[in-house]
Amino acid sequence: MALLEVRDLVVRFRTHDGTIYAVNGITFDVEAGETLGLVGESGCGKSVTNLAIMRLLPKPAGRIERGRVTLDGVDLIALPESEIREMRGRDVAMIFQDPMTSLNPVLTIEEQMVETIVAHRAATRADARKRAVELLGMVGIPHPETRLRSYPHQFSGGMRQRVMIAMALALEPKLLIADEPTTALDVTIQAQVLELLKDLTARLGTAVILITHDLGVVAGMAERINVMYAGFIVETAPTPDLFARPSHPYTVGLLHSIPRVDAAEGGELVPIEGVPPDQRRAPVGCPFAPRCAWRVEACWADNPPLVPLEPVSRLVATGPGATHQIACHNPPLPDEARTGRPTRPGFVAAPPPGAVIDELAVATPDVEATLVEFPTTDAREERR
Amino acid sequence: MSLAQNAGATRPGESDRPLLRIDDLRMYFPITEGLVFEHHVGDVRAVDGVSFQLRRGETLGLVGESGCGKSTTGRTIVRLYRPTGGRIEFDGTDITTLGGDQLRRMRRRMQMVFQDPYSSLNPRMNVAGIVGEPLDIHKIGTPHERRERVRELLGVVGLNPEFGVRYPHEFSGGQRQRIGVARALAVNPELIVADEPISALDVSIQAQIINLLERLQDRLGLTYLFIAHDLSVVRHISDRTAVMYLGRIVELAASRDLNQMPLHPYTVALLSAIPIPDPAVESRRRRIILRGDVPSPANPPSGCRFHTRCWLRERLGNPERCTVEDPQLRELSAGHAVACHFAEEVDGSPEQRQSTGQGGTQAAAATSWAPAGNAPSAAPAAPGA
Amino acid sequence: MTATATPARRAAPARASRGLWRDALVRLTRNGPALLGMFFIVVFVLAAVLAPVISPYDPIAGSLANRLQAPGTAGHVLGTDLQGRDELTRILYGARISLQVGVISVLMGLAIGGTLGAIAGAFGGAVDNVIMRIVDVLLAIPGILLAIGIVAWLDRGLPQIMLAVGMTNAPIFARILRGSLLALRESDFVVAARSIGATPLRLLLRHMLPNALTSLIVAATLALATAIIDVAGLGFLGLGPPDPRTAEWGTMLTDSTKYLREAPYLIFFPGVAIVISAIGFNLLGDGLRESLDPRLRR
Amino acid sequence: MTRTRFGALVAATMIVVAACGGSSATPGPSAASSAAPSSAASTAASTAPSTAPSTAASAAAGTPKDGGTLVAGLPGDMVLADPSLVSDSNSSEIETQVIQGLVGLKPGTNSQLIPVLATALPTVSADGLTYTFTLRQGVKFHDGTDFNADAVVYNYMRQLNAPKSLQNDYNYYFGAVFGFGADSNLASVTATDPSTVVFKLKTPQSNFLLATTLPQFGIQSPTALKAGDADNPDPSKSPYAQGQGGTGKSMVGTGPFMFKEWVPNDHVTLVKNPNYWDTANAAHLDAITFKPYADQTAELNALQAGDIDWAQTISPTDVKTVQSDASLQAIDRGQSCNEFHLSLNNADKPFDNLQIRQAIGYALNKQSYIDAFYAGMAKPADNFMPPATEYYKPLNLPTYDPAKAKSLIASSGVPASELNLTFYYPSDVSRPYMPDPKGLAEAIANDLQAVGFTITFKTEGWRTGYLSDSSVGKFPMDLLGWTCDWAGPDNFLVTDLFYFNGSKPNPQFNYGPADLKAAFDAGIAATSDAAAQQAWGTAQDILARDLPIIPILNSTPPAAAAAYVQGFVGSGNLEEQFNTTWLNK
Amino acid sequence: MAKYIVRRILSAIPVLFGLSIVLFSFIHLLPGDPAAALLGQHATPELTAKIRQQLGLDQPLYVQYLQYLTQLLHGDLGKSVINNRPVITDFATRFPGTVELTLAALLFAVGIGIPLGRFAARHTQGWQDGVVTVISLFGISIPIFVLGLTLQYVLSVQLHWLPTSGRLDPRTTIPSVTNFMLIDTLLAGRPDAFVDALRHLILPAIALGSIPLAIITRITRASVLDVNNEDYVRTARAKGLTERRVDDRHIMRNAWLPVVTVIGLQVGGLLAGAVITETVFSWNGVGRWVVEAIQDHDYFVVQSSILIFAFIFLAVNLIVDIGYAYLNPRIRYA
Repeated sequence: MALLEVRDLVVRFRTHDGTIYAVNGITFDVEAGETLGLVGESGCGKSVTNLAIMRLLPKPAGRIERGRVTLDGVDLIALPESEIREMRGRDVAMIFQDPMTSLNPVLTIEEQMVETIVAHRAATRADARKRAVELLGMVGIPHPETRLRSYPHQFSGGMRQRVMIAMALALEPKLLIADEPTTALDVTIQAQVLELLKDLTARLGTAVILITHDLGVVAGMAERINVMYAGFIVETAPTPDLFARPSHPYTVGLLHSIPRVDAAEGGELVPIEGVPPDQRRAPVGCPFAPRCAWRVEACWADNPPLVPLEPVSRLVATGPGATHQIACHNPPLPDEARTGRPTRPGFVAAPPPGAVIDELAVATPDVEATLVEFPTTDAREERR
Repeated sequence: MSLAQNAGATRPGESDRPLLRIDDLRMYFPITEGLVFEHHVGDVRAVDGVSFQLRRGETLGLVGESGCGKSTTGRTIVRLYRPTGGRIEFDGTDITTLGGDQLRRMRRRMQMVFQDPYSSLNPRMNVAGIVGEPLDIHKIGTPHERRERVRELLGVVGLNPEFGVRYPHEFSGGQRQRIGVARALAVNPELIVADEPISALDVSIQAQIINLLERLQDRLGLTYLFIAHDLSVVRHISDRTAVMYLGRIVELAASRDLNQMPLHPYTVALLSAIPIPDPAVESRRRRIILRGDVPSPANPPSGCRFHTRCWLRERLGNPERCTVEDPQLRELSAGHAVACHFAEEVDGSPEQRQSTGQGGTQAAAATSWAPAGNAPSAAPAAPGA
Repeated sequence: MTATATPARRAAPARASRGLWRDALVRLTRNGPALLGMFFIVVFVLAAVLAPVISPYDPIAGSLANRLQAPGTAGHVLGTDLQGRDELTRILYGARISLQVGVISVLMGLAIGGTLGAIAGAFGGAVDNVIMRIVDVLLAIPGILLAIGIVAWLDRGLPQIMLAVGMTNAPIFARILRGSLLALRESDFVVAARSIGATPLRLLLRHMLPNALTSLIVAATLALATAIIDVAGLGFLGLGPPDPRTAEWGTMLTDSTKYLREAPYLIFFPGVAIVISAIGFNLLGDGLRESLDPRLRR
Repeated sequence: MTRTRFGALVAATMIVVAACGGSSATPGPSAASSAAPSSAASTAASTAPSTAPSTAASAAAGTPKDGGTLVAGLPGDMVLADPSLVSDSNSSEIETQVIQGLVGLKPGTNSQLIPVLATALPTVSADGLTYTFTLRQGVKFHDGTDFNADAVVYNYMRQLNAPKSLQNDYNYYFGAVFGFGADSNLASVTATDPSTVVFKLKTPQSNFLLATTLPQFGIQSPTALKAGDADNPDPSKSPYAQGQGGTGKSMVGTGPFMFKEWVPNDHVTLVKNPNYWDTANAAHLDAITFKPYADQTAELNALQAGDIDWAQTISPTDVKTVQSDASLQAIDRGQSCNEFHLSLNNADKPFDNLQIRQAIGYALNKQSYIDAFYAGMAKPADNFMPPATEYYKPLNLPTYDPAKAKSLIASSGVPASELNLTFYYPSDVSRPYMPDPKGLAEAIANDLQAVGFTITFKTEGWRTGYLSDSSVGKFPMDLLGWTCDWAGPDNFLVTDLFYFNGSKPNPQFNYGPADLKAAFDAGIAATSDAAAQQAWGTAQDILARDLPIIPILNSTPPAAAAAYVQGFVGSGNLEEQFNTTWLNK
Repeated sequence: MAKYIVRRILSAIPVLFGLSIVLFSFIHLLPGDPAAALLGQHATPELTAKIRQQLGLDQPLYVQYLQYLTQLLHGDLGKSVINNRPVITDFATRFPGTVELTLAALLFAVGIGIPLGRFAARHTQGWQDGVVTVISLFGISIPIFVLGLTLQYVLSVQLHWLPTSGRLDPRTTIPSVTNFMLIDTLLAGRPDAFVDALRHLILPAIALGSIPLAIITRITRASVLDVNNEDYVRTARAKGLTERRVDDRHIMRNAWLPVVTVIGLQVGGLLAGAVITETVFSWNGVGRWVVEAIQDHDYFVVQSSILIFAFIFLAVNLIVDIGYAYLNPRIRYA
């Protein structure tokens, strides 16, 4: 039994503008001590997934419609509020993207740290304080004794994120959910924080779900990666497998969208065309179909399930030997993955059925076609 | 003059003159204090002595972390601020202190693309109005011509020309950024200052915009000052890259050189901090973890501004020179300038090699996977090459 | 794996493009409370405009013989007042005064406060400082006292009342507009327009004002509610229109307090009229706030 | 007594005084008789309409109980604690409980004189110039000092020689009745022995005794006056006038009640004088607290809620409410001592035209106003003074007849353009004779419009211009009235309305034919009843002939009290004594 | 922090200065001769001349203004033309009444508004929120005098539950020490009178407090909802804190900030409302005094009370700002 098991989780938001289909039935496991990367762009449902695990979806709009989440065999969704509260912070902790807004600006670091400890342990405030000092030292904050009395705004961004980490690890939780922990930080600070995170979780044996949009970050941090798109997991594999053989068109597209700092000069990026889907529509067919260069007729109508890339005798859900799975009717061939485009002779992406979908109106830049008739500049201007 | 004619061309008699020449540019923002009457107690030295030149048709990347002054440099160049000191020369004209109509006329020739596609478009104007506004302001063409031009511009940036009647909030981030680009193109500018044009966009959209900017440059002979915090993106798009730290340029080189042979300890650290989407590379890389945070630009350290965090200085036993003497930008090899007293020590160091993941014994062969057009360089850069 | 079974993917609805204003209007028409508010307002505007059509009676001339007919008396749905005039007619004509005074006073406030705020927000610096100190001075004087002072100073009369109520709003408008403008001055799209070479006037008129207007529109709508209440308050303090025959709600109510025990309905009806119209504008104002700034919606 | 019409009145009465002849005046009719209070009640019965409330006199059944505090509502606050310095009715009402004069009015009447601190009414010399008073013995002021002839002399001399700064603004009544210093008609006041005081006048003055009943001529403790710096030229600096220090320090008289404290704008408290000289008429109440109420509605609310026990004036339209409340009683003051009129400035067009004035008289439906605004507690006026005034006679003034009004307008020859009348009303007040000026103005305007006039309304605040502007003739047409100081024809016809300043008539109306002035002079100088009757009769006829203004009505302003308030005796001048009042609870 | 306070205090000076100019102009720009206007009914040529001289109206305007300013700085607010008492004397007796009333109203508004706002925020989708919204809507839509008269008529006149007007039963006499009824009754050792004073306070406080109540309710609700969406609240919940602690410590500590500012701004509204409330309830305070003074053209009283009201408004907002700064460490440690 894995530490965390998520089964067919469906989360929706009811808003004035209608229902938002945030997470549409995802299943994954996290093993104790493992680091799982959750990769995707904004709105793909990666943060919502984790808020749902913590039962912290914004009320009353967000609702878990379906699914099961167990931590150490305890069904988190069925748990009464008081017990899930007990588990938060103690068994599962979270750190968030923006350390400025994630710390309460009107409370001192001490108050915020101590309350966390006191909430779960029958510790005195003095003990809790001692522990807080220790934790701040552990995350590399100089002069923890005095810094404890500071307010969040008196710290730099990197230091704040260190405080957040110290707070999250205060009770040595089994699972740490790190939601874009470095996105708001500069790259040199990001390096510091990632290093710290890696180091500490390894030391404490904490399992981590690392949410990020940056494939580079997970490449160095995670043992296994789930790629999410539009509320679905579209590809999952151990990290080396995923990068060795990216197999979902979306994963391929992502890898072709960012220049690598170690890349040779030249080379054009191959962007994913179009825009992310409107989540106010119930997903029909493959959610990536409108932007996919490999789509076939079936993609429009039928959402492919997550299946092993190659036939396997036994599906391994977690760990370094987990099965590489994708949800795709027509996965790119390895060569195509390398070029980022379908290269099969004569292949044309299947046109959308019926009316043209709005998003498709965005075309590739039509530079060539429009170079002819630009109005001349005003002659009067030129004479001046 | 059509845009086509302008493309890649130089004006007669202007052949070798740089389009933009920045000399010792300084932009200080005063800090005032006082109970009743505010008085000047210091300056935030956002830009503190920046010099570079930009050739016609070239792309110069300006890279650095937040607060390093890169955006201020860009904004000062298009004269959104009046510089505290130094000189900005555009196409041979000193525009440092230009004002009024003269400045307005000059602004036709340099345009800006902004970071946040949401806040940089007036939500109360439709797209045609936004894109056509520069034409309006500079009274270019008849109303009909302007309308036509707007339609074409929308096509150029890959938007449906019929979208002119729509409003910004009806578009996604990437589409909005295209609108921003179209606006910048409206008056046939020669220079475009792109201030973090992709950092607010989703990963999958970033490539669309990068490609758009590159194609436009090819076709229209544009000159870019490309400002970003992401060295990989800057390197990808720029011919040359300048690295800024605390209001100064610490290293300026051809992008290829900079990446493969960084000579400033800061550049090395910066490169090493960038995660590479390749677990194989990542696993062998050793990052240089800089200590602490960037000091305040209101009170920059003495001597070399980087000395408080410099790994090299530590290695060299904290030479006093770093804290005393302000290193000037010096050309170490052709077109590769660096502002470090001990830049020679960087060259060939393991840190330099490791920074881009090329350290260690194995070469590219060990790389598990890489996109074709985006592959790591075949061999580790030869030191000093 | 299809998470949800929905019959078929629907193509994006082809819809006409619309600006934020039209968007806001659409949102407004979906906002129940705002619609109720608009309904009240429409009723009162119609009452004001159509008063002579609706009622056959003279709002001014009465007959003591016919005084204090109870509500429901034949021909007088709301009864008659102390002078024997039809109360419904007076209420209808009162809507004229209230709306007229309310609207004009708010417009005056907008003209004065808007100009001050626009100048302060557009120029900033010393100009801003001086104007805002003036605004602070005006704001420091409690509203009704300012209005009372102005009426005491300029004598009683509808124009004076309008000015007085307008002046209490002016500093508020000035502050709101100035605040929005200052924020907008640094916003990216204004900087963008500046970098294109837009003149300060163009920046103000095309970029800053249209965006600053939303908060001002909301404030003005809410100010209409307070204006109606303030005008009635001045009437209550005996500073209403000088002609005692004027059908002004506040004055009608106040004059009737003497006859509270004989004819409580003479207080009730104008009171209800004031409250309902104030509720109307408050609801509309809240609705506008929500629809003009969708982020506020919950 | 009401007054705030200083300037004009001063002038008026000075003239009156100067015009006085050399004959003696009769000091009031059947003066010294100690008639039972029932006579007041019978007067009341004759004037009160059938719906009128019971009079307090008839309610005063049973044996009075002592004790309790009466909370009395007044229309305004006391101004100063020294009656000699005040001229407003609120201060007078309070101070008349504490400070007594040599003579006073019989309770429930407006003109019947009784001796108070004098043992009897004075003896008057044949030339009407010398009044000799014999004073009561053993009377002590509230500070324990003795009341005697010296105290009387001190009080009169202090006012006669009042500091210049006080003369007009403060010592108004003294100025109005006697004048100050060398200009005074009062030649001397002397104490011939501790119990005898002799007043010598320069010219006969028929209103001398009636005027002396006012609290402004009450006798206060010289010791306390001196100690409290009462003659400070700036009363705001006088502890005495400011009511500081409480009993014996301020407002120190000889009356049944003693001053206790004054919290400005909140209340004035009087307490029973345990050593009152007139033991038979000592106060039943332990204390009275006077509370100011800005308007009658608030006052009635307070009465209904039990916050106060007695309200000086309620709106007549509320009498019904009070009567229907078993815990309350309405009090009819019996007879009217006021008049309410439509002022016309005869110098302005079209009021210079008699037919227009008469047309206005015919246009007004007086009875409808009485029904609507007075709950019947008023009578249409047929004279310029109330019926209870001496020498009153019916004048057959125009009554409601709109047709006649229209024909008079037609025959007047006044062009239509001049029929637009500017009509002033006071915006912020209610007076005993006009409980709802605004409503009355509207009703009157309505009647005038009905016969062909058009009306433009203007308004001013009562104290902030209405009175002063009206008195100098700035208004072409306005509403005004008068509550008597004393119930003589001079107080209405002359002081109130048509006084002359030299030969110039009151600028308020710009009306004053020579024959009217002659009649007034004769009336004031009259030494016999018959002569007076003759003179005042002539004056009334002249006024009826010319109809310079339109008298509207004479009202009997109702008071109200809790049902347990007993023994209160109302009076038309609204200045009642509370010593007979007791609480039946 | 100290610097902040000093700066904030100093920033009020130009406003007071400006105010003095406005109020000075108010008297001197009165239509017609100010002396005559001041005298009103008393106006005689001699008196007018005397007053002109007394007021220094024969001097150049700037001299007059400087004189006025000097007097102000010496605490001389002039004299009432009605009773000739120094304005400051009457003010001293009346002001506590207004303070008592406004404080009671504020207490009512804050004491009910904040819990009500929190309650509504906790039930945003439920009917409870709707009810609170309707209450607050009525609160801001009913003029004080309509509400006041209604309360008075129903609760006092008809039901006799509470006294109609005044500050204390007139039958009770207690020595005036502070002029705060609630304090004076206690000082006099009269708990019964204290209760009576409290009863007198209820209706006026409700009438006056209704608008601030509505506004505070709304702002509290909005603020709680805002803060509820903040990341740090999510953090607090993620730490496993009890909902109560999240509410009290994390949400309210932050939600207070805008509420505090609004409370400060409401003081202006309360002072303005006191003018009407005191008139309705015959409350012996500065508000009623101003109305009477305006009707009496007692301009020095008007001038001075507006100045004092404005001064109080500024002072309260100063205190509120300092309180805000204290509550907000970002300013406290700036």
